[in-house]
Amino acid sequence: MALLTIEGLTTGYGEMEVLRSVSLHVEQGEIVSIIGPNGAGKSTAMKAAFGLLKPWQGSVRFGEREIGGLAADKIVRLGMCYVPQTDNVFPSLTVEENLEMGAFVLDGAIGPRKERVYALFPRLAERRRQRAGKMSGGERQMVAMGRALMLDPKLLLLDEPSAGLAPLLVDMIFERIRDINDSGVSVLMVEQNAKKSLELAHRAFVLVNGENRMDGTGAALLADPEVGRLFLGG
Amino acid sequence: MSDVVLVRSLLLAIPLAFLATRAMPRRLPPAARLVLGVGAGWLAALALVLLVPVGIMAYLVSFAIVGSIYAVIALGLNVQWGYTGLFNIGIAAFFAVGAFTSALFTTTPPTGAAAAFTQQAFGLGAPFLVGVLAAGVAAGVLAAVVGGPTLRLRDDYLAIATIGIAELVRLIFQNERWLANGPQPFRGIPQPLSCLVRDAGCPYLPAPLMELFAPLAPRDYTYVYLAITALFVIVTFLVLERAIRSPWGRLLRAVREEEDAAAMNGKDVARAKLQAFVVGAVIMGIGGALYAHYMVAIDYSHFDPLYATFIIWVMLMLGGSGNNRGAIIGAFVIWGVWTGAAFAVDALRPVLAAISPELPARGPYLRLMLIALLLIFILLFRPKGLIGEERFVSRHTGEREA
Amino acid sequence: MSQVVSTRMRLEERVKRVLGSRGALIALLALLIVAMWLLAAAQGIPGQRLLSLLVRGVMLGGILALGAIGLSLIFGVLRIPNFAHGDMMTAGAYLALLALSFLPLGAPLGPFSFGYELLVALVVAMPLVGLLGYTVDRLVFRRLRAQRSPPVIMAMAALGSAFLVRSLIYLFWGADFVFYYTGRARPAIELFAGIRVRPDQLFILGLALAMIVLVYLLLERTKMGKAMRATADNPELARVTGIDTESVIRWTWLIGGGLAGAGGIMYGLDAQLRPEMGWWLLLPLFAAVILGTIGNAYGALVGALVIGIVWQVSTAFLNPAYGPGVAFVILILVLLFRPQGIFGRPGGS
Amino acid sequence: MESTAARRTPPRVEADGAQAALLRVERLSKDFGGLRAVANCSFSVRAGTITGLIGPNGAGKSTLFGLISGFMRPDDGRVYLGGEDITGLPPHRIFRRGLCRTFQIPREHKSLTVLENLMLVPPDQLGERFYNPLLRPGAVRRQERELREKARDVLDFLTLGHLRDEYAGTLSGGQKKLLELARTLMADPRIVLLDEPAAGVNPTLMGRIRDRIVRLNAERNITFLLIEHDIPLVMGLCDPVIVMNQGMKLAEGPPAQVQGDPRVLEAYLGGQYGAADD
Repeated sequence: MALLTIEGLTTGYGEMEVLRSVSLHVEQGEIVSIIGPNGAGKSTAMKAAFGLLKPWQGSVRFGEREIGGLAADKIVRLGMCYVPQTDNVFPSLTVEENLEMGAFVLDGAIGPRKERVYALFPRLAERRRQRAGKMSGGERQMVAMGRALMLDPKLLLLDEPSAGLAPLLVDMIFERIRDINDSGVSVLMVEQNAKKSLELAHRAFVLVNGENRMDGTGAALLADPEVGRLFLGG
Repeated sequence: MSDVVLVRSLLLAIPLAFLATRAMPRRLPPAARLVLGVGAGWLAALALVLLVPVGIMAYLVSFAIVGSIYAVIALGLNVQWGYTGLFNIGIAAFFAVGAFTSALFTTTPPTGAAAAFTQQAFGLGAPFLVGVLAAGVAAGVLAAVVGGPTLRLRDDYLAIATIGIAELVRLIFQNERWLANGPQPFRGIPQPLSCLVRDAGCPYLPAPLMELFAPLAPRDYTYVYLAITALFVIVTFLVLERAIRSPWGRLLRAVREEEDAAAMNGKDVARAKLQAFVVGAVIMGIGGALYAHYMVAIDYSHFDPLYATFIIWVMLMLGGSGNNRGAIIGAFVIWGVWTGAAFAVDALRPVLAAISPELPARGPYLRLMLIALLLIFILLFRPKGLIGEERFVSRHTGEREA
Repeated sequence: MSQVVSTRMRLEERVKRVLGSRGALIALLALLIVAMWLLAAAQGIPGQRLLSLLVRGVMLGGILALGAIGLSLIFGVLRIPNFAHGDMMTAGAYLALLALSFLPLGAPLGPFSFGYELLVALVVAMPLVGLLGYTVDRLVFRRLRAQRSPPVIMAMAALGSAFLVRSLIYLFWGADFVFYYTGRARPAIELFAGIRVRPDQLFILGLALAMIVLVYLLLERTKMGKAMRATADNPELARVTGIDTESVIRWTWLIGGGLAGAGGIMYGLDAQLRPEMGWWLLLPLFAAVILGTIGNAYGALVGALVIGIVWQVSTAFLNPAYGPGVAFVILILVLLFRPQGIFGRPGGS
Repeated sequence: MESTAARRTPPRVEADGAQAALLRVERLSKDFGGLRAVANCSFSVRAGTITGLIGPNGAGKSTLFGLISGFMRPDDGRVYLGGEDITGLPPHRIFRRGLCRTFQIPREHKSLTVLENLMLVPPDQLGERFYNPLLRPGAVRRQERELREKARDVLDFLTLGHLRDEYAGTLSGGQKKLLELARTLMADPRIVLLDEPAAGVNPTLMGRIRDRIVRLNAERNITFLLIEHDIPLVMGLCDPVIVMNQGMKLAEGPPAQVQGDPRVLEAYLGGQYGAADD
């Protein structure tokens, strides 16, 4: 059974329709990428997947449960965590406090979970007492991802994890995503950086103008010249 | 019909005729509306004066005077909040400055023994209208001083700064004896046109006109003053209606709704806000002057945040912000609720006394509670007030097509 | 030509930047205090008296801080400019008075003017004020939040609540001022070097500091405190992270209200209780919050101390009634030069 | 590469092609709490062109618009309009020098009618002073009549005429985009900055917007600088096209050249995607 299933989803902001009958799904253990030119509705799809937008039509299911429009803290408890694209850390909290906030819904001790995140991102361990607002873009992205991992989610949603990062850092972040996946977490990500994300992803969906355009394995899409054409309209 | 009834009804006809004219059906030609409205208003005034007992009528007239003064101030607030979205909770400052300025301009400094009891910075003995003008100017200048540093910033900063200026103004009038008699009441503020009701008459009015008012006795002065305040309400209303339907009003509403877009369309947002803030404050100052000349004696305690700020907010919010008619209606309704509640509390005295012996004396505070609850209910359940904002394309386009 | 224009602008921009810097604001405030001190000295006011005023200013600052910290938290976490905060302080003072009426009168504790019963009243009244704030939130602000009302409407609702609370106080206790302990003598004692203060004032200062330390521990060490700071930073992110925003709201009111209640009681103990006292304190509170940057609890403490000191020292040469006016002057200076406050980032609010 | 070159040569007012450069941005930078949104960005827009500004999400395009039009202050760098330094001026003063912008998400005045939205725009209206409608009603009325005529022309030109008396808040997303464009035309601008004019607009309306931009450029000599995500639209409409990535200019040139530039493909797709294909 699929971990996350989006079927025939139509939604948008206010009166503006952004997604039209979009379908996609994530299986246990997969990295799935959503790519597409700017303005294709990728981030909107992500928000809808996390229940931030109510479906106008269609459904969003996590496991068997319908989650469209469910409160965020409930969804988090189900095992799905979300890393927004921008403003994704609490700037006046330290790195450690940011991580603790990720585990807010838990009652017990969270020390081991923190250590696991630090093991994944040693850089954060060095700076655990630093305020997140004073960190660089790449470090912030690590803080944000680490915070989402504190709950040990089944599925991690990443909205453009590489946006605005220097190439070296992009590579590093993508390696971490692979590590996260290796540890058993499924990943659904939206990416501008199509090449890299296709290399990483098991499967991918291409959205154009708020509609499904193509889908397939990462390797197949990577080899398809049509994808490049979609992006630059050549 | 006695002469005095006729003269009273003529004075009373001023506000009533205006109301009746506005109420006439739109399809009638303007001239007909005017004639019919004035006729109907005068007849209504006549009926009131003839049929309502004198004591009750005197009460109603003084009620209407205070209601009109509040209406003027609510109109000023409507410019600031209703059209421009400026949150001024220091209305009392402009109200008080207007009242004391007009008082200082129109009185003469006491001499002899009286000087020991009353101190004032100056007294020009100027005519009423000069006092009103000075009140408007003083309140406007104060608004410019407060608005200058704060209107560029977030909305709530203006609110905080206006609380501050209201407090400061109250403190100054409370503590500075030399300025306007400090904590003691400032007395002897002249009543405009009171000569009409006195035997000596007004030297500057032509004899035939004096003849007309001859039947009035001093206790009829409230009718005269009601005519004056009604004229101020009418003029303020007409001026604002005109201004608000002009490009100026369009600019204010644009700034209220989308500041950035207005700035991007070349509008100096801070200056537009300052204009609205100052114009509103000038009107509030004029309202203060009307209040001073009605009360004859004023002191700082008249301008506490409850009577001079809070109640006016409730008036505007009830009537409907962004609507001048709403501001006037709200002023009278809330003033009616406020005074009516006094009767209710009086009637409830035995009940209150049964609950606690001290409660009857504190009955007035029940009214405060009522008004506060009313504001919260309006905000929660009817944020647009009784009548919402009107839709208008600038009147100066001359375009009135279907 | 255009180069000339550009250098002139650069100078202008540079001047603006310097004037708007944190250092400039601190220097301005320091200058203000020094100027006041000199003014007082020029009028022949002895240094001892000024020192006493300074100590009292710190104490007043402590009281103000109790109100300002809560106001800043509510402003930052809930985005409500809480114009009812002053009246919540008043409510605290009167609720303590109510509690006192149920308690047997004990002997004064040591040099203080009050007995153990005031401490009990304090412990009773503080959570009640917090509850009052939370109740208003449930009945009024929650609905406005659901309607996505702008902060100005929140502010107006807060103003309505302020008058509602005050009307209740008037109804129960009347308009006259009262004391916790009518007729009890409150002599000042000499601390050292001729500085005279009342023991009560030292107690107030100590209590205020203790509570501020507690708030610090709460914000820094507890999960809820961290969640409050997180929500103040970014409410949207707090929500998607799974932070229970409803309990953050509840705790913000409980803490903010409790502190306000304590502040009101302390103010009542130092001076007297009046239904309008909270309204008079509102302006200094807001001035302290803006001076210390909205949403920053520690900034509110600094702001409150500055305003308390300036207020008290100004009484050396100014009619003491003008205290709130002094706060107004500081507020305007801050808004003119650095509206984001001491601890704010440029451009942010 | 460009940026290192710019760093080496000090900025000079009389740089290459300065006569024709209507808008020039020099080494502009803006940080948001540690994140560098615009980094040492330099380029110029020649008068009479329709210049496209493209780049991946987060490249800093909208921030750049904010810096140019005065909504944000740059941390460093200068902006020149027609040779004059406009850095740090407030938006309304930049507007008065002939630079208009639109917003990505339209910001119409909701409770003003469409006509009023337009009539609001022209600067220095007599009636904007409180006293003039009272003291000089005739002159105000005359001016209003002129403005109304002009607004009607603009609305008809942009096919919004039938919506004249509707509240702007009731328009559809695409109509609001047109309204944004319409408002800029009320000011006779020298240069218009369009932020994603085609986003959320249906194809019919999009064609119309595109056609109107071309006509305005040809007939009224209005220069356009537009951010757009719809690459085909940009490639068909704009020349030159400037590509931004990571807060700075990555490439500039005619659409065909930019489209074939491997660096551009790389910026958009990551890695050597395009090169591997050929």
